[in-house]
Amino acid sequence: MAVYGYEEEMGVKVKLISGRTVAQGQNLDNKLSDEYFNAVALCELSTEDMEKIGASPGDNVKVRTKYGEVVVKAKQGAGYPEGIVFIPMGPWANAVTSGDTRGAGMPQFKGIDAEIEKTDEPVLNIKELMMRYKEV
Amino acid sequence: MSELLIKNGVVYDPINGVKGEKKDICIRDGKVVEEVKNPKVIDAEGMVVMPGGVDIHAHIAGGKVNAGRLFRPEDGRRGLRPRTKVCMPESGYSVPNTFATGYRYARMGYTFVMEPAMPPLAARHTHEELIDIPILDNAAIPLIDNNWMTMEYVKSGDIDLLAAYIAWMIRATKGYGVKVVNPGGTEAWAWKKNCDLNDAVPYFDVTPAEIVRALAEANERFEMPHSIHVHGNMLGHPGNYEVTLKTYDLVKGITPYRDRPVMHATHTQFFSYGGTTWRDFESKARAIADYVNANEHVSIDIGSVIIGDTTTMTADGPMEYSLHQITGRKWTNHDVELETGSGITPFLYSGKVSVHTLQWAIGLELALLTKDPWKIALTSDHPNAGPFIGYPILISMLMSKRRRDESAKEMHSVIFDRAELPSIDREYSFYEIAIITRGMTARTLGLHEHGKGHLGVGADGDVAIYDISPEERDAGKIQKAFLNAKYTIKGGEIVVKDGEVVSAPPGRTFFVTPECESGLMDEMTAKLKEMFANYYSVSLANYPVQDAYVPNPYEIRAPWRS
Amino acid sequence: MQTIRLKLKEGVMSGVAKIPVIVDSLTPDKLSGKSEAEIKAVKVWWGNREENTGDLFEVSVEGEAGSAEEVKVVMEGDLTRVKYIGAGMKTGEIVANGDVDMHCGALMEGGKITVKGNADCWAGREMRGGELIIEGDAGANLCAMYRGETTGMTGGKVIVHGNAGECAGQYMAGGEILIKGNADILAGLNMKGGKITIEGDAIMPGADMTGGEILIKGKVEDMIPSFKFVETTTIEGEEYRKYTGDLAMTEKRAKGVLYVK
Amino acid sequence: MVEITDVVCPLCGCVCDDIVVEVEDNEVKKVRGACAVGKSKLMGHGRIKSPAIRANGVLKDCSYDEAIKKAAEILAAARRPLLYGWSSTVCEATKVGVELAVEIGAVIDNTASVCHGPSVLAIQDVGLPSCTLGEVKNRASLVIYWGANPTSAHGNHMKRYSYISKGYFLPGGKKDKKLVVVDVRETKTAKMADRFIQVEPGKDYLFFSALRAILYGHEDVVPDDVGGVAKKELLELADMMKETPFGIIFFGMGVTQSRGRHNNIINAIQVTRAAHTHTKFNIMPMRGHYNVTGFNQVCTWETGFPFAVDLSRGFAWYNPGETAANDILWRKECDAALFIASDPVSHFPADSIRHLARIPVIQIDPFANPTTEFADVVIPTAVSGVEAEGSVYRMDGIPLRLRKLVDTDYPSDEEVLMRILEEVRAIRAKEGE
Repeated sequence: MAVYGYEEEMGVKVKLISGRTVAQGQNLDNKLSDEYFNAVALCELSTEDMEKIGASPGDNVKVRTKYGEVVVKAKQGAGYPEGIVFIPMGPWANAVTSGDTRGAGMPQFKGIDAEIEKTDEPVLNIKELMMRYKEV
Repeated sequence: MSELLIKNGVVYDPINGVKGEKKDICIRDGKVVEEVKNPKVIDAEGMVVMPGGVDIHAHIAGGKVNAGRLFRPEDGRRGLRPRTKVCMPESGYSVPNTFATGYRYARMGYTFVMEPAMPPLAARHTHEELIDIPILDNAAIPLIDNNWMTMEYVKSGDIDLLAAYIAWMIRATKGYGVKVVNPGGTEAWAWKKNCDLNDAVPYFDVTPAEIVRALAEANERFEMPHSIHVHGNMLGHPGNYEVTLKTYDLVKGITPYRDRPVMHATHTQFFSYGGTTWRDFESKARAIADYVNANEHVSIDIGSVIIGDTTTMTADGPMEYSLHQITGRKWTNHDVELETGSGITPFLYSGKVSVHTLQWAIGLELALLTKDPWKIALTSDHPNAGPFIGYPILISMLMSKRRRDESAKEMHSVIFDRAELPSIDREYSFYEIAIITRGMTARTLGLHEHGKGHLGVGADGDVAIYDISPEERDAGKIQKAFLNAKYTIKGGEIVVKDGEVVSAPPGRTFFVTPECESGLMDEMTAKLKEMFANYYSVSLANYPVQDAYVPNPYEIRAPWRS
Repeated sequence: MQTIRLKLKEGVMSGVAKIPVIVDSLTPDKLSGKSEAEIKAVKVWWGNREENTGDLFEVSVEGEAGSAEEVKVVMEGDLTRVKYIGAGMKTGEIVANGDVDMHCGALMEGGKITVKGNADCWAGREMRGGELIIEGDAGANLCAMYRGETTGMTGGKVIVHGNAGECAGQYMAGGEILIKGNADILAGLNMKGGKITIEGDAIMPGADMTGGEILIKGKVEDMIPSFKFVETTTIEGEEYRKYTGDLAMTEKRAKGVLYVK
Repeated sequence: MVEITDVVCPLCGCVCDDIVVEVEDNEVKKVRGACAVGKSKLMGHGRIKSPAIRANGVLKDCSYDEAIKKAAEILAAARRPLLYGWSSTVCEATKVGVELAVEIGAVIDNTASVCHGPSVLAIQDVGLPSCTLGEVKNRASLVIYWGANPTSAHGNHMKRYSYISKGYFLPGGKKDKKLVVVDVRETKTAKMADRFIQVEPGKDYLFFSALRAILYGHEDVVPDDVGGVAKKELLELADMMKETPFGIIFFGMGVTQSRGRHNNIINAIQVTRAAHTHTKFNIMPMRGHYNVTGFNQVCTWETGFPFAVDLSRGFAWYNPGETAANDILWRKECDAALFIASDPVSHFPADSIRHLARIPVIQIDPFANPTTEFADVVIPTAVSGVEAEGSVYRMDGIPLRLRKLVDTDYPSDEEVLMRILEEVRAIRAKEGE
């Protein structure tokens, strides 16, 4: 898997946050289902950011951080200021966060520097995503 | 059939009037018996033998104790001890983990501890921790004084309905009696206010004095083993001894159901202060002791200071806040809806500080000036004035004037100006120590009728054997002996040998079931349902403590006194 | 002079899991006067089991020492999961050749530790005296307190040639820290005494300070908004803005001093 | 059909205990009074059918005896085992967990370490002026949600306990109250607020410091803009806080998981203390799982420390940052892991979970999830609060007892752990011979 080393310029710079949603919560015991995939493998962004990367709701978006990259579905987010994107907490958000807790026991799940761009690459399903971890 | 014979020991069993006699103790199947046939034998030649210790007041379990542990990892690291074949790991000094609590008390020869402040809404929590305290038999007293229901009945003057509420509450919490902590003041604290004895509680139109008197009356409606257990108003305030004496006077004339006081006033050291500010602060132990000497309706425990760092915790929220403001140290507060509150803050008692020095002197003065040891118990209000592991220090102080003098010299010179301690010559005997750590406490709690605190035939086979000569007066040796018992026997089983825990059976939980007329209970319950439906955040159905939380129960029934 | 070489055996860290080794028993004062065989028998924790030093380390001893002061312990091999190097040491010298794990020099009272690489979190935690030199980067909580305590480093001197992680010098009460690189967020948090010098940049330094002094030669990002500007002053020929704070701790307690360019 | 009232909800830290459930044919058919998420939990999902052991990369069904024996062998052999999860199970299971951790010299940690662990660290620095939720319901005329979005995560929180509920001193409910929301985005909760304050990501710390300075009377030093918030807004918020007779801050992972982490919470608590010099002010973490608090309680009274406890040396060593689950995994320290009632593979960063592909993993859970993909031993259990009873602690520390609503053949978490512990002891005894 490619690890972004700031050597190449990519899409639009944003801050990535993650958190709970109702649909995510409803499928906590149901994670291997399509419902969970649909609830969590997505990225909510503002109209402005959507325009900047030339995407429409339903398009695939690649989110890349220092720690990795992941492809998720773009979703129109209500209430987001420009420059903040949200992926519901779960495996897709975690694909681009770091486990280094820097002496606190808690990784930083919110406010991660990220870049986003529209992509034609597919959104990996949960098993495919898991396979990726097993390879490394 | 298991049998144990403790022979040749010098026995101090105050409840049975045994004052240091060479006497054998026989135990069969956990109980003291006349004789045994084929026992395991412990030779206690030249050693001091006492009933297992009974602590009348120590905060060992429940929400605020655990909040104290949780927010003090720095205290946790001060008591680390690895697991052994029979013991779980220990941690903590002033707020030890549950396992350490059981082991350390057992090492000191104690076999019963009263948790004196159980918030009813969180009673399950207290019981869950009690289950995890090995060895010790235990009980917990629910807080019933700042409750809205209590105040409404105090206001309407309906003592019988108040008694019904008490009965319901003690049963719902699997509790042991009625605890009072800063009556009215804790409710006022929900608005960041406090109450003196005769102030009206905000919105409730009753005074703390009325609450105390009404609860004492209601408590005596039943054959309750224990009196009301009172932490009054204005704890820790200079000049509070007058409030203290007025509080004692409130219950004078109420007839107790049996030969015991009507009020147990706890950790009296914190209530025996003279002066008007911390600057002219002085000891008023003499005034308190004089009152206790002259009256029969009040018993006290000393709440004596142990120099060093500790964790203070009480349902008296405003008191903890003022302490936190003095020290600037971390502070946790937890107000409990419709019932009570709590505050917790670490505190360092230093012999270099005048106020602390006087506090230290006051606790000891109370013990030394109260003539009849049957009226006074040894406590440190663990962990408020210091952790229980410091009891052996207190015992050595009470038994040795020389040790007190040596300590006084090391402390702030204020002790020679504003305390009486340096001029008191009295020294406690082993017999008197046995009274204030066993006999008095068991009797005041009514536990002597249930096998605790004595070694008469039929008593629980709870015995402490200290490796010390009855003639010994050396304070250092006394302290060492009481810290690590040669043997502690619990229900006939050796749990400590040579200061080490060798077995850790579970303890039992004692609780009282007050029996109330059904008519009164129904009338009270109608009101209670309303309270739950509108103001509590839990359902009435989920409130009472289920039997699962008292796996080793010992029930004491308290019939209604007609 | 005596040199004790302790080289971590390759097998110790070659498994799938890198299980930490705890070596606070291997300080100059504790090893002083011991023969090679005795050193090999000193116990160290490796995970949940105690092992002989000789089973985990190649041990060699050169020279003689009249006292612990003359003992130098040289640690080699993969030390990235070797914790508590020099913890609690009172005298003598330790040189660690490579990156070291957490708690290096924790509770150190005297002597000197040189880390020829990076040191992970809690280096110099609750340090009381002595000298700790980290030639690479330091992790988070450099010279800080233990959880719940209100005193971190009280004495001694620490030099970090690289960058320092979050909360360097938290609750520091005395001693000196020199960070030649950048400091991550909240350097000098709750500081109450001593001095921190940061030659590079810092983020939110000095929050909740009640005493002590922090000097930042580089840029400051996200200055804490509750500091009070006092005056402009010159230090070593450079102009600095002097602030006192942190007023978020109340005025009575806001006795910390922050120098910012 | 049987109607069961006063059911205790096993979903989030609200632990609502007024749910009504209808059971027919030993199945939950209807749920009333729960939020959407709680209802979904009570209604149930597809289950792991059988214990299984992985062989040649594939999970193969086996008996409970075999799975438990295998799990015990893995744990007894491990030099640095990790026992993690515990937030969606009952305290009785946690107690056995601690005993197991002591027996095998493990590190034991719960999901607090990726949720409100930072809040615990903060409490250890400054304490926590707080109260039970009923106090909020009866008294709080100012409710502040900070980095918390209860409409998504704690569906009934506002209705039962805070802004929307009626109380003794606030009989008018929300008419008598003010709601303030501070967040980096305008959430659904924010849309309901009387006042929404939008702060830049990672700038909460600055905001708190400024607010404290203002509450202590030093507004003069505060700059015009703090973390993207105008000073005027800060001053107005401070006034609202000073004027209410009883205020409360509820904070969520918006503050615990962003830059500053536990230090943000220290600062939030310090804000509460500063406000408390003017009036009664409280603060409470919005704990996520229904018993994440319970694990912390049990672990504290049993070991002295609330989570991330390393028992490898026989005594308890507590140091999140070193001994929390993410630390152990990211640093590749553990050589075996047991996960119970949690799904770290979904909720830990990728570079923490990669290590799991290389070590033996045991999973105890009613439901299959991504962690199952990494598990070498899978042991299904009863669903606590539906099929098994036990103690749980609400976000405000109030203990409640989960009910058993339907019968099951699945063993409880406690039972499975007890059997593993006994098996481990048997192995140890044999080794000792």
